[in-house]
Amino acid sequence: MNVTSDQGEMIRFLDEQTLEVNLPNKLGYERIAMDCTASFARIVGFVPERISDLKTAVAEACLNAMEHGNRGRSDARVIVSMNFDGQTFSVSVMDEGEGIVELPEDPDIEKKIERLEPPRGLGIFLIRRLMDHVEFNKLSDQGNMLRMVLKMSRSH
Amino acid sequence: MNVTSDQGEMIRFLDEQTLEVNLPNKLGYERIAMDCTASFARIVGFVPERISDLKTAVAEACLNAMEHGNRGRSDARVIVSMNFDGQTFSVSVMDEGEGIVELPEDPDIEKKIERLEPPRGLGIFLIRRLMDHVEFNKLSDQGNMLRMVLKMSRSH
Amino acid sequence: MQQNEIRIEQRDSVTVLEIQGDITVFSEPFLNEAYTCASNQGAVKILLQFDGNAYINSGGIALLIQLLAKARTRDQEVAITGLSAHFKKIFHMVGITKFAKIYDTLQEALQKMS
Amino acid sequence: MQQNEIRIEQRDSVTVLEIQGDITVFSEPFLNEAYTCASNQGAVKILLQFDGNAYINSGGIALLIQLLAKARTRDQEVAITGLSAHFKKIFHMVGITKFAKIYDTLQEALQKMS
Ligand SMILES: Nc1ncnc2c1ncn2[C@@H]1O[C@H](COP(=O)(O)OP(=O)(O)O)[C@@H](O)[C@H]1O
Ligand SMILES: Nc1ncnc2c1ncn2[C@@H]1O[C@H](COP(=O)(O)OP(=O)(O)O)[C@@H](O)[C@H]1O
Repeated sequence: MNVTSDQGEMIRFLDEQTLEVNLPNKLGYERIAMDCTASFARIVGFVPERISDLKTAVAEACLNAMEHGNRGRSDARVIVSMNFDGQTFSVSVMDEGEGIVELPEDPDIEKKIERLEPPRGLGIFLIRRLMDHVEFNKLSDQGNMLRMVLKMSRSH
Repeated sequence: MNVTSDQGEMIRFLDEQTLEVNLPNKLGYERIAMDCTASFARIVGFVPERISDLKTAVAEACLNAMEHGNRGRSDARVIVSMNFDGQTFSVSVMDEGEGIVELPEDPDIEKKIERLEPPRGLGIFLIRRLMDHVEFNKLSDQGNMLRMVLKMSRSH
Repeated sequence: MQQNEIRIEQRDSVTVLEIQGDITVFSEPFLNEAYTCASNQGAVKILLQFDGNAYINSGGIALLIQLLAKARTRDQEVAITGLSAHFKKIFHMVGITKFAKIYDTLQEALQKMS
Repeated sequence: MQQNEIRIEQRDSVTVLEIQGDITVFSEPFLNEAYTCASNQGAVKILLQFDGNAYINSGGIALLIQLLAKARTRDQEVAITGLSAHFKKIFHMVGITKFAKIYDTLQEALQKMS
């Protein structure tokens, strides 16, 4: 739930299932968000394999928020909000940017090796492949948000 | 730095060395704060032994915030803010309570075994023994704050 | 939320409680049941074997102190193994070591206790 | 911030690059130097041995792709070992396995490559 305060900024209410990490925009600190999400997912009972998937997806989303969303600005923040409702583990990664202009195509390794395509461009592909559901360019009070979901049912 | 907004609530500015975790008041979730702090301390270069000390201190401070500060209220929050300035790693644990009325004496294991003293009452003792510096009952915009410091110099 | 699995095994004169998982306030029913069960079987030498990766907090240590208090009134000997270096240090700090010996390995504990 | 330690070792016909630490964009100078050094020594079969606990991200994988691209122009064979099950899966997903064989152990890699 979001409400707008008198000053026009948004105040986010955090509920009893929601945990938030607020990070400086510093390459390498995505590990902290990753370890924090993994810790939460472990407590609520996900199996190690799915936790590994989650860790990679969270790290990639944070890297994108830092590099593309916040354009490397050292005074910007990345906010990672996570929630488990008993069925669905969802992680939202927020940055202060405008969102993704165009969703990239899946990487083509042959083209990359032949140098017909840049070696980068793997993050969003991995996030989509590893998570059960992904939403891009959601509007949040912080700016742009990527939301990803892991379902408990899929053998934890 | 804290400033008061028009509505009287406080807005905290997070600087480039500061990372914050905002937790629901749920026993067991202190592990998440603990893992997050450990991840940060590892990145900035503390050795495993000191990271273990930090983990125990952070867990105990969070447990106290949940049980005593927030009195188990499920709608309360615990905020863990951590900062590294190149020399000093400091962790602040904030709750919505009034602070500690009286600092407890060091536990006496003989008395505990003879049941002349309750078995509990170890948390603050451990925090003080494990950290380089501890401050109690600091006022923060969230209410009560415990601040603890780990120094890099002490052989990391 | 959190559960422990505790296996009770008799090794000559020593009753080993092999405790899987974290030791926190949530361990109370598991630890108490295992201790009561061992005591009812007449255990006089009890070895608590922890999981070296366990997270142990002050709530869990308070449970151990209660167990040690009970064991003392029953003249049982309690020893501990399977602690990480960090928790060995913590147990020393709190003074647990005055009432329960800490051994580095199960083998060493069994040898010295019997 | 983050550093890698890379040891280069010749095992019969195979040049092993034993890479300690995470594989991210910060690995670029370390990985490039080790690869250049091995190539200058005339390596034709290169085995990248990762640390099973390493954190590898898309920035690190992009570096590997660049290394594989260079190796291809020089007719070098590149193989990989020391990956956790998770990163084996990731390397398959991305297609790295089309250009570098993944082996479960160093022994298996050395045996199959020579
Ligand atoms: N948070 C974001 N804000 C703005 N643009 C983004 C964001 N995340 C991704 N993008 C865009 O999508 C592209 C593909 O991202 P990705 O697949 O992670 O590969 P890479 O980061 O290596 O370019 C990026 O190059 C960028 O243009
Ligand atoms: N965050 C806090 N807010 C209010 N009181 C506190 C807080 N932390 C500790 N205390 C008080 O200090 C006492 C000692 O705490 P501690 O040494 O951690 O042992 P225990 O939590 O087992 O009682 C508590 O019983 C409580 O009265």
